[in-house]
Amino acid sequence: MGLVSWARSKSPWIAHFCTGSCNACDIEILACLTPRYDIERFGAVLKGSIRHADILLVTGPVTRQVRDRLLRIYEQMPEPKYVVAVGTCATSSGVYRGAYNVYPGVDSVIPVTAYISGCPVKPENIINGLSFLLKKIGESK
Amino acid sequence: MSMEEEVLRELKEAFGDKIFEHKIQKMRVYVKVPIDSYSDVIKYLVLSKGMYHLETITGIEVKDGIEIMAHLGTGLCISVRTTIGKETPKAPSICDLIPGAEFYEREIHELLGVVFEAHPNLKRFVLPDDWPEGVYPLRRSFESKHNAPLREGFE
Amino acid sequence: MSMIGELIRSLFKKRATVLYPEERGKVHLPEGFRGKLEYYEDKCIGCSLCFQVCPSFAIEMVPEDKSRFPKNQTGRRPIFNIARCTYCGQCEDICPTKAIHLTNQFEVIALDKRDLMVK
Amino acid sequence: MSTFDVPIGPMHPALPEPLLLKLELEGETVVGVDFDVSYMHRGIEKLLETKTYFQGLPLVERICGICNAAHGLCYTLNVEKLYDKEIPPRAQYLRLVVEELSRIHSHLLWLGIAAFEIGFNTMFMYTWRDREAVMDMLEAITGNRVTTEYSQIGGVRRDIPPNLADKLLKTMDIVEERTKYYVKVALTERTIAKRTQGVGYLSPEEAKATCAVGPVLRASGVKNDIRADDPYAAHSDVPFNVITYDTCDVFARIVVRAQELFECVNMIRTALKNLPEGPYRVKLPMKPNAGEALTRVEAPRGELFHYTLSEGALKPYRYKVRTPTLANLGALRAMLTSKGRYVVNIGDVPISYGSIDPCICCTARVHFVDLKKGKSWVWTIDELRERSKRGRLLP
Amino acid sequence: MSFEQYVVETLKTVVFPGFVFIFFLSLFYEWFDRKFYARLQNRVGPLYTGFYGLLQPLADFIKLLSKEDIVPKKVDQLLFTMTPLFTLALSIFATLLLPISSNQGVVSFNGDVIVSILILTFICITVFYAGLSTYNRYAVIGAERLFLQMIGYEIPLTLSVVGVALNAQSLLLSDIVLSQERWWYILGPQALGFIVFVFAAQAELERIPFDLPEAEQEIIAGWNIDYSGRRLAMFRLARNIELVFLCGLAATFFLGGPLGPTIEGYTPILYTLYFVIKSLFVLAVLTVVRALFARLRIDQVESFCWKYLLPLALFQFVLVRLIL
Ligand code: SF4
Ligand code: SF4
Ligand code: SF4
Ligand code: SF4
Ligand code: SF4
Ligand code: SF4
Ligand code: SF4
Ligand code: SF4
Repeated sequence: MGLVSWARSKSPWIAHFCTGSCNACDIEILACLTPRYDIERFGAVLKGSIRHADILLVTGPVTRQVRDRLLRIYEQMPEPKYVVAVGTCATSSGVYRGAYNVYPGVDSVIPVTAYISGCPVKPENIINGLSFLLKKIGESK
Repeated sequence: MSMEEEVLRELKEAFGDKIFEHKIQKMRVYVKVPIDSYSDVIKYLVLSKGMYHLETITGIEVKDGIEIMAHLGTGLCISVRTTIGKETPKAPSICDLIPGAEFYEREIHELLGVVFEAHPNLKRFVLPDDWPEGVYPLRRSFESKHNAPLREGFE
Repeated sequence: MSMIGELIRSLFKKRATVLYPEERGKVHLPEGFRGKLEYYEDKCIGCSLCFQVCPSFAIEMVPEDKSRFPKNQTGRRPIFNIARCTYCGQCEDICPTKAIHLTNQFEVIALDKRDLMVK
Repeated sequence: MSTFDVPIGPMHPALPEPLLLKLELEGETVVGVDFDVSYMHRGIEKLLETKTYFQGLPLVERICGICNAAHGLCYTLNVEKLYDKEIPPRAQYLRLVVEELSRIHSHLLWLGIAAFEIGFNTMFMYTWRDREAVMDMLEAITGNRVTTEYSQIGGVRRDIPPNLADKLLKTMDIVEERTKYYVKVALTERTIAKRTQGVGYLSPEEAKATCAVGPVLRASGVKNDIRADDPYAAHSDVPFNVITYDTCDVFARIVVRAQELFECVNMIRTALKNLPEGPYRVKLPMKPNAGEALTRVEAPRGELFHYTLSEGALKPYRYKVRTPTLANLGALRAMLTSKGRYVVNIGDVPISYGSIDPCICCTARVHFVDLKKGKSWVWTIDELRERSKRGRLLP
Repeated sequence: MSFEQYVVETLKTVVFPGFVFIFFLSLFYEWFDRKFYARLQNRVGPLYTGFYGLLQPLADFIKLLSKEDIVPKKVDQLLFTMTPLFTLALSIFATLLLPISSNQGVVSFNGDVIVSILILTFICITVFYAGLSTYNRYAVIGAERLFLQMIGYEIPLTLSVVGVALNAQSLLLSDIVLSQERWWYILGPQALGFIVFVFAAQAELERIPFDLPEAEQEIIAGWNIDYSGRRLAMFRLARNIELVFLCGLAATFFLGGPLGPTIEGYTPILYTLYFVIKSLFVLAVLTVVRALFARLRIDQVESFCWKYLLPLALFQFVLVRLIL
């Protein structure tokens, strides 16, 4: 475990992008910041600017209009970057499957590193997914 | 006489046989009027009956055209419906009477292609920027083309 | 300034945080939590009601060898794609033989979403 | 001074959902605003026409996650009108309990978000910490913290057993006590008052004209609550007060929501005390009768409107949803436009926007943000898709 | 200067109490700030990075250094590259003025009081240009706010320091430190100055209630929205060092700097200890202020500065005059 990958795995800065979700997953992500869950324990901070972020949490099926912005935001993220699909509808468009204005999930637009399933995701599961991802990052060379 | 019947009676007094269809449910009154008295009826309800609150406007494609239905009122809800032709659907805008109608009319304009005359701002509202002109997702014909039931296998 | 009392009090209060990965036992998990579903193939009669009621196409009916499960009348049984499941519990609700149960398993993550299948 | 546009959103930390507000500025003063809601439009109304009534329920609950209890309730009440069946009174009471509980969760959430909007992070943390008690109760009653799936066509999904009811009552005591504290803070903290009084002003006339709903309308002094005007679940049997306040600004919206919390607590107590005996669910057939139905429910953000037209088939012919946020957009525009002596500062935008408690999920979404170009290489979509299918992006 | 002296001076500048010491101190202060803030909010804050998350700021720093550094096309290349360096250099230089291990800073000359205040202004100006150079709308708004805010707090800040200097009858930091050997000093009129200084420092550091230049909910990340990777790391480090500097300055001006009871032979170590403890106290006050308030609006910041801070600073000034 090199110094750099150690630092990366200990300092995940998060940006959150909602691509047409129902809000439930968004508020659960927000709940992760609050005292009961407190993901700052892992060094995670919610960042407003995508340029500062390492991990992009995407909620929601990708709607037609959001698609291009999602791509743009993804391109603006500095490497190394990870995308986490939070919730069923980000994973596979879930309950919105078949609607005329949505794509079937985030991975049909940008590459996704990890999927966190749930509708909405329980905050513990977000933490679980995040710490799993961080462990993986830390283990990579 | 119940409240619903009372309102219906007054409407009939004011507009006579312009009200050519009506239906009553608990706390709900549905009346059908021809397109040219649509805004008059709403004006009457807003100005004389004080039903300032517009719930929303529903647009439905029915067999012989497109139906526009304005739902008014806070407790008792009066729905004023009217049918317009499918080819060049046009309806009078009620924004001057109820400014809050703006967004509802824009939505119907986009999703069903109804043109509201004298609407202040009939711009794109809900559909994405790259949505093709002249395709109206809530039309029945759209369903057959784009929205076939999706039962593909798991990828 | 009106929160100063609360601030000072919380300095001496026990932290509200549940250190989740370590203190997993303290996670609030009530009975009837709707988590990842479980499927008991020996109870299933293959009626496909669950398939009809699922809102998000998470259930697919596949052919089944009848001789293995005598209860299964139709020779078809459901498989579940958790990647699409919205955890609504409609299938559990409608299943006449309780062959589906939503467990309290909430930790459902994957690096590849094809791993998210219940067969 | 020339104006320049600042698009806020859709990727903006203050907006829980992508909505584009295009602001026209003169210096720090907002002189105009335009919306673009297409970011969130998913085509749910069309999708509902392809789902059976039973499949539609989980979808409707996911129009908007925070007031999903209201959406689900409105949907089931609406569809039940198409059957000629009596719904057991116990179910109605239980529905009321869960609806009010989710209103508490929503208002507390909003209080936190509003504090967050004005940079009061500590208050955000505290309200959300105390909200967890309510979330735990929702989880225990319905099986999920947020999306309830509680109200079903024909009744409710589960009963509330007596031991859970006791726990719920205890939680209500905590909520009441904490709410008292937050109301005290909100009313006495100078920085909050400074940021909210006189901000986001909406006169009663404007509120009526723009057809605002819910706490926004009530904070402008208009007494309007669908629970009182057109009672649906057990609201005709459970007494409550309609809260109004007359300063018409963001501060008034805080007060109204905070006072409503006390009403919710009392309603839950009364409902649990008078819970009628009997079944909590009747099974209804998959196919309702032909006809039409219209239902309104007071969601936490205001009046929610559902209309359905049935031809007697398995699936609805048309299902119309009008969500409270869409109804409040006109009011928001009125709040955000400087006129005469009323000046809107750019710093007031998030809190004004937040004060309608926006949920654009069902409104389609408006607008987008102009972030700068990144590096010049781009992966093609196919490349990306390929990569993501492989699933392994980690080195 | 003899060779030995030369080596000692260099070590002083580079290692202790110079760059290296300040670097680690600044990381430690950030950790303290975050942890204490979390504690006030009933959370735990960073926990898994090192002992109680002590290495968290270091991990952040290394990670940012190792990240891709994006230079958007439309920015002013020169300013975009230079401003992070300038900001960092200025803040490091500033800390050399602080009396840490003795009653004198590494650099000390007559008038260093004025220079220390001047540097704060310079930092502000470089940051302003850092925002402008990106031509991003949010960044420009952030930069403008920064400037407006500076106009507000600069004068009360200076006035509160003038009161102190007047009392010590000197513009030398070490004299100011020595003049505070009377312990009751902090309870005098300088208490007022301390309050003014704390709020001004909060504004200088862009922390709630004065975090308008980077208010996340309004203008995303404000002036630093376009910076990423190394440049962002530099800005963050500069911010942290500035935090040390301001806390240290407050301790120097109002709490007697590194002074305290000493034991023969251990003076530098004890002095350093006193300095750290005193400035941590200041930091704790700053953190409580951060947790206690909501963000003000820009016009309210101005009126707060002019209506409350300035009269307070003036009052303190007059008091000092009267006592003298
Ligand atoms: S996964 Fe479910 S709860 Fe989460 S955003 Fe999507 S629909 Fe909403
Ligand atoms: S209950 Fe019987 S008839 Fe109905 S779908 Fe199931 S197997 Fe078929
Ligand atoms: S829980 Fe709901 S979404 Fe999941 S498989 Fe069952 S019916 Fe489908
Ligand atoms: S509803 Fe139950 S019995 Fe019927 S197919 Fe599904 S799992 Fe099997
Ligand atoms: S969509 Fe909303 S919540 Fe998501 S990143 Fe954008 S502003 Fe934040
Ligand atoms: S409710 Fe609004 S967002 Fe949802 S489908 Fe209808 S128009 Fe679109
Ligand atoms: S108002 Fe907000 S919380 Fe409620 S359904 Fe809409 S988006 Fe969700
Ligand atoms: S207004 Fe729309 S987005 Fe908001 S909660 Fe209601 S349905 Fe959801």
